[in-house]
Amino acid sequence: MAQPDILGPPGQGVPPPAGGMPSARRARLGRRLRSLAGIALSLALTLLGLLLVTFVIGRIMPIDPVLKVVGERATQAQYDAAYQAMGLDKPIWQQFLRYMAEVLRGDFGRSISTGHPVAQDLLRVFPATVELATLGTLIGVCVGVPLGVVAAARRGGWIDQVARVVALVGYSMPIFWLGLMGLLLFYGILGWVGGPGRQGIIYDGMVPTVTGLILIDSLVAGDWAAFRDAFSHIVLPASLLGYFSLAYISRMTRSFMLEQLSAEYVVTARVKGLSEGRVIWGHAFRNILVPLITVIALSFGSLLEGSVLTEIVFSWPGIGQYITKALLAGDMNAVLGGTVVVGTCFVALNLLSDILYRLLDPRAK
Amino acid sequence: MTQTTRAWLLSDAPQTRRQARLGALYQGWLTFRANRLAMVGLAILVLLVLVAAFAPWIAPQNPYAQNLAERLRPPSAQHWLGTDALGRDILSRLIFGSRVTLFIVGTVALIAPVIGLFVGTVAGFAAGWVDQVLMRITDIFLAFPKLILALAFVAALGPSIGNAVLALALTSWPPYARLARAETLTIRNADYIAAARLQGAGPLRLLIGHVWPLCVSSLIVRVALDMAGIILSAAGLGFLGLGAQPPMPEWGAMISDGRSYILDFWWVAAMPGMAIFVVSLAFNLLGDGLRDVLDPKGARE
Amino acid sequence: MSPLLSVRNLRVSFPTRSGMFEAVRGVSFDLGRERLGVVGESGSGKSMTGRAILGLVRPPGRVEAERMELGGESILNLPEARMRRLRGSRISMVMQDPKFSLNPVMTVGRQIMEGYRLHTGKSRAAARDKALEMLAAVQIRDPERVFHAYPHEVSGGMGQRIMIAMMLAPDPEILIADEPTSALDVSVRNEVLRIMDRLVGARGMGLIFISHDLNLVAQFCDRVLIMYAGRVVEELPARDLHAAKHPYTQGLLNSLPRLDRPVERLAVLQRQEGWRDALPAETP
Amino acid sequence: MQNRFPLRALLLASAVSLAAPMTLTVTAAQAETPADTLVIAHQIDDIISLDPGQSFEFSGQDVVHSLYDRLVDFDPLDLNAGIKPSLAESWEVSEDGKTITLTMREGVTFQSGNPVRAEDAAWSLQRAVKLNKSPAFILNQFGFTAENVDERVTFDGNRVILQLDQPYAQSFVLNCLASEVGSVIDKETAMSHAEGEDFGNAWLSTNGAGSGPYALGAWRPNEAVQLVANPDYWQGAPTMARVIVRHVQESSAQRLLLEQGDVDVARNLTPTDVEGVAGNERLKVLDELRGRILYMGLSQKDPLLSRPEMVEAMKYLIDYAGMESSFLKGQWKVHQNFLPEGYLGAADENPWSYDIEKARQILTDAGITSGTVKTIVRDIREYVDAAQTLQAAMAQVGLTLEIQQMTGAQVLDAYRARQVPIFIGEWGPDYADPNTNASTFAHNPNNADDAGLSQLAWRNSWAVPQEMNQAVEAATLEGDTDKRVQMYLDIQSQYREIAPIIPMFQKIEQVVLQQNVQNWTSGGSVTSVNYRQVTKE
Repeated sequence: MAQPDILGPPGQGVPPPAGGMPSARRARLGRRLRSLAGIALSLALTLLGLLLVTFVIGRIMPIDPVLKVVGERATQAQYDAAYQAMGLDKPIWQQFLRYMAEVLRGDFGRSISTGHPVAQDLLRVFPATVELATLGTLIGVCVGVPLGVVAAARRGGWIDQVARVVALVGYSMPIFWLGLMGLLLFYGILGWVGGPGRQGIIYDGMVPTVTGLILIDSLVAGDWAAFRDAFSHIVLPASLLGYFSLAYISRMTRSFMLEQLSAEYVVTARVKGLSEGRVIWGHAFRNILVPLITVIALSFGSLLEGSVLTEIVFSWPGIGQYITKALLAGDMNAVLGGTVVVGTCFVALNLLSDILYRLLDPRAK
Repeated sequence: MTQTTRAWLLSDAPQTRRQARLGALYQGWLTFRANRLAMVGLAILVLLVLVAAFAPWIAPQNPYAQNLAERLRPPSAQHWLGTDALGRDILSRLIFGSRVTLFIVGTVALIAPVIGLFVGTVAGFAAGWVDQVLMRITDIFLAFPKLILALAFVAALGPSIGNAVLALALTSWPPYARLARAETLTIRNADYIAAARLQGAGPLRLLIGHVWPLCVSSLIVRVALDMAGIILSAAGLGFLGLGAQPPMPEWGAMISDGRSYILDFWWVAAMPGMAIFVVSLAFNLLGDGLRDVLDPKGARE
Repeated sequence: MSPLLSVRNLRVSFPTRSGMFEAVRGVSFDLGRERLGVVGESGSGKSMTGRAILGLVRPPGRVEAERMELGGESILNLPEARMRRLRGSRISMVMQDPKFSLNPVMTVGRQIMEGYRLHTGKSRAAARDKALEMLAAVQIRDPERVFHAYPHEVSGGMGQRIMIAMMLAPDPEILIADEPTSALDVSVRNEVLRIMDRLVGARGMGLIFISHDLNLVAQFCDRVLIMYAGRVVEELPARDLHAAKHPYTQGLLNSLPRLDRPVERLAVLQRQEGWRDALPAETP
Repeated sequence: MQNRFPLRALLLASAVSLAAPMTLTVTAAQAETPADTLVIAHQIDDIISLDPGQSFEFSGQDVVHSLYDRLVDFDPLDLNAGIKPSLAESWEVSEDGKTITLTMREGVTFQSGNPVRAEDAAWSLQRAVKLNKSPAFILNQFGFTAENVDERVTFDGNRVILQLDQPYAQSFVLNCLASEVGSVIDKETAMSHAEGEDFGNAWLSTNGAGSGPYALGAWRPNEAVQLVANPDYWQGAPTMARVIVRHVQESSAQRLLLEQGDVDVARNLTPTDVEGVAGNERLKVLDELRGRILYMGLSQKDPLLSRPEMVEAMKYLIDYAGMESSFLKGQWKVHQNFLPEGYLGAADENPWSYDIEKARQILTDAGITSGTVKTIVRDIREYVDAAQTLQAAMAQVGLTLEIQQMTGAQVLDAYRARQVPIFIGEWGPDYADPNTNASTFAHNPNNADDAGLSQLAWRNSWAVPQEMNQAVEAATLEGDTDKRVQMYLDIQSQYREIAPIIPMFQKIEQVVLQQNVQNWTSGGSVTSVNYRQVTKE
């Protein structure tokens, strides 16, 4: 189970830079761009390292990809032929260079466990995960942030206690068990939501693929029935993931808010006679936006990894299941491709929250 | 506790370092004790430890004894929590399973934060290229899909509970490293570090004597909050068949066993599910309470 | 003429593990259109007195008094909504360190405009003009630029002037200045004080000047309250400070270095348990 | 039926409290699938390729079976009738038994519109041999190699001529031709998509080019396969215009879909779930005996397991009846012979039963009172449960069984490397002839580690006695079916006496369908699933 990580905002713990009059806005922008280039470089390095680690893991795994290709009944001759065809007889660094060259050309190779080109597989499975993760995060943010803010504002009050219990229960539930139970109740007994899978089976393949996100594709196609169907399928798993990220987001929001609410400028705002709502949302909340965005990005990122267990329970053809299956089959092309996509997203989210930090926080260098 | 000891502990003007330290601990305990939910968490965990320690005496039956004729029995006087697919007593398995859970939690809690503390403080303290290299490595591990990395480790090392725990530990250190680094950066330039340096303390001494103790409290909070995640991750590995090996009564594996019976024999999955839930919740409550006590951020208004 | 503010027997208390802790224990004073200094060590309850007047003591803290009137109207434990209407518009406060008391993510201009618009209901444009006017009034040379600046982009002295501009924009009757200069460099301290003094004087406001700096208060204020352990131990006109009777005040005075009366060693302040409960040396 | 706690009522009650946040959701009406569409829930994540020359997975062969026709085939409505003409109208065998000539049916076209020619049929077999993927060995048994197949498999007008290296039994050859690797591919279409020397393999892996009753609508791995009826099918257009196979991993999820009416057929329900739907009037359960054998292999490399007494004792330590009536209930039946019921010459004697005392006696007589053995089992519920049951039984006679769970790929790796002391798993026949199992269970011409073989006997390091090896080979050449049957019965009889590979159960596929689905067959023990005869009332 992928638990999101609680991380500080970028540059957390770095003392706020000493103020000084800006010489010119342009200079400030230039500095920002230059440091962004530095970040981009280190991100590229991270990605390269990620690939290398994945590649090495793939090679030390005691799972034989050749067997998956040639099958259980294969003779030694068939096996050897496939072994060479897959380039496994070459030294590992040569294999890696060859792989890198292909990746740079946009070719992730062919998956041996699905028989399809990895790129094509990823275009299919990743949108499924993105759709689920986005909706889940949306739910988590829409409920979690207000809950956290209110809990902090009413610290020690009953709302705080309820929020605490709600959040900690969300943290503590084995999500696969909750998923099974939810499916049984809302689908099996009540029939309120769609069953396992992204769509009702009769809608299968009825909506032309544009983005790969069925909710959007069905709207593009103007097919309301398909949209309703897709929505009824996604609502349960997304709520579960949403609950989970809600738990995380609300706890972090509360903690950030408490820190801000004890700040002097909050007293200033009160002295000015501002209403409590204005003090909280207009002043304190604005100050937690940056770390909060980082937290949300991280939570979103961890959902993008694909919540393998949720995907299994809901027969959701997402990237988590895809990578897991590929890994257990020794299908390294698919694992590498999947890791690149997930890693890139993670890195991109990091970059994004860094950029937002620079844009939103006037104190940023 | 007598009134005088209490007064001594709560004194505004402690006479010795020891009194100050004990006093701070006692103050923390009082804050913690006031948090009823956290106390519930602590009580559950103490209970868990006791159950694990006295499992052979508490368990009503042999957790491994099969009886195919008595399989999938609902909770009854004979089997309080029913029996599983091989007719084993679920309660007894849960009781023995608490040992496995404690083993997982204990091992991960011993390994991951220590790695993280070391990497993070060294990076933060050394700065420069050391910092760059260590943090890039940390980032790589962070960017890696976590369960996938754990899966890869387990697959590479062979499935067993020990390897699963090792894999979890090896994949969960990066957040600690980031946290420890951030803490170190705030401490590094503090005046008392400079003072210690002037007194001739070497970098290693500064690290161990001054930086580590200050990072520990926020790490402890994180660890307590993460334990629930660790239990759930271990259960997830068990769910995928890569954790504990049969017939070990690991809770996650028990849920996994029970899921094929979930529609008709709900207790087989629900009982271990409840156990995991209760213990995770206990850790979370404890962590949350500890955060109020130890984490300077967001505490006291 | 009735005083602007009249406080009788003000008590502020907080529950702690070892029972109720009384931060302020029966403080009484009247404030007219004058500069009233409140002096005491840290923990003497002087800041808490200021916050109690503004109704900023948050639960579980408790505020009690025989009387607390603003312009003859009781403001003791008013409902929050009514208190809010007073805050900022009739009583305001300047705090110690502009680095912390200004919102770091809001431009200076917006922060000034916010309170002004709230209490006057004026348009954006009018508020903007007022803000620029106030910035100019606190002797900021380039109000336009500072208006768009963020707090971290201005120096401490300028920050405190911004703070004053912000707090005085809605024209309050009373300004509580809580250690307004202790975070500032000595060089800018006097300048800030001068600006504040001029503005307060020109508007005929009442000023409560909270400080631990006896000399400063003596120079700057009309009247001084000396607080110790939550009580007013002595009250006297600033010019008579050297003639203070209470041993605590004398102690405070003696612990200050003086150029006109150099000593080998500064006296160490001696505290006596008895002062805690003694009545003020002079009741008004 | 056991006394159950009313979980559903309980959940329903708690639903009320949870109802508020869920009001967003769309209330789905009790669904029923369209009348002309067959919807199936199945685990189909094993499909790697849809190329008949490569596909060798259960689910893949299910798809291939519907996309293509073969020269000869089984009648889906009467599987026991044996091999029937299909694209080949008739066939004859030469005097010496080494040449088989098949005459093609006239007027049949591929889905592309191209006519089905003898050339296509011959090319399909040739390419399967040259491609040399997993299923190629089925054809290679007749002496074909990549080098000689162009001469051995030829066509002449509308006839396909096969020249064999031995006078194999006619049933053996035809059974092999009826397997999916014998599918007839549209040569023109396939070759137009060829890349290099792959004979269109890459393209055929994800596309269809056959004359079968269904065309491939879409295949999304681990997700779904969609088949669209071929309206011009030579045996008449199928009733079901669309067949959708949805990958659903969990049995409980399959069952929920079925109970909600969202699918017509669920193929992977666990015994408990099958039992759970037994009372549902809208559903019916279909038991179909399949060819898979659940067996236990005892590696003869292991010093303990290589002792004949140990092998003998192990046969009595398996709780056949207990497992059959509990976690294998309804889905596996006791079967202690390597030929599955339904195969030519399958024996039906099941001499062993669970008998701890007897096992103990055998072991004590042999002086074995303790020992530790390891088993590596795939992480499949039934296997793990079977291993645990065995573990408990062995403990009673002083033996320790260490269980190690692994993924399928890892277990297979270790097994092929001959490193699994006790193997518990399944074997599925590759084609409909008894030789498919005989040649793997009871044939091992070279027991050396580097022999590069993959027979089960070899994997268990069992040096099959020479006379048994010869008997297995001879049985493939026996033209007289009755004699051939007797030969296999004899082999199985001797096998039960000496073999360290213990067949335990035979698979029963329990398919649960909506009441209105008619004529379903999963392919019995001899072939794959057929959709073309399925109708809905």
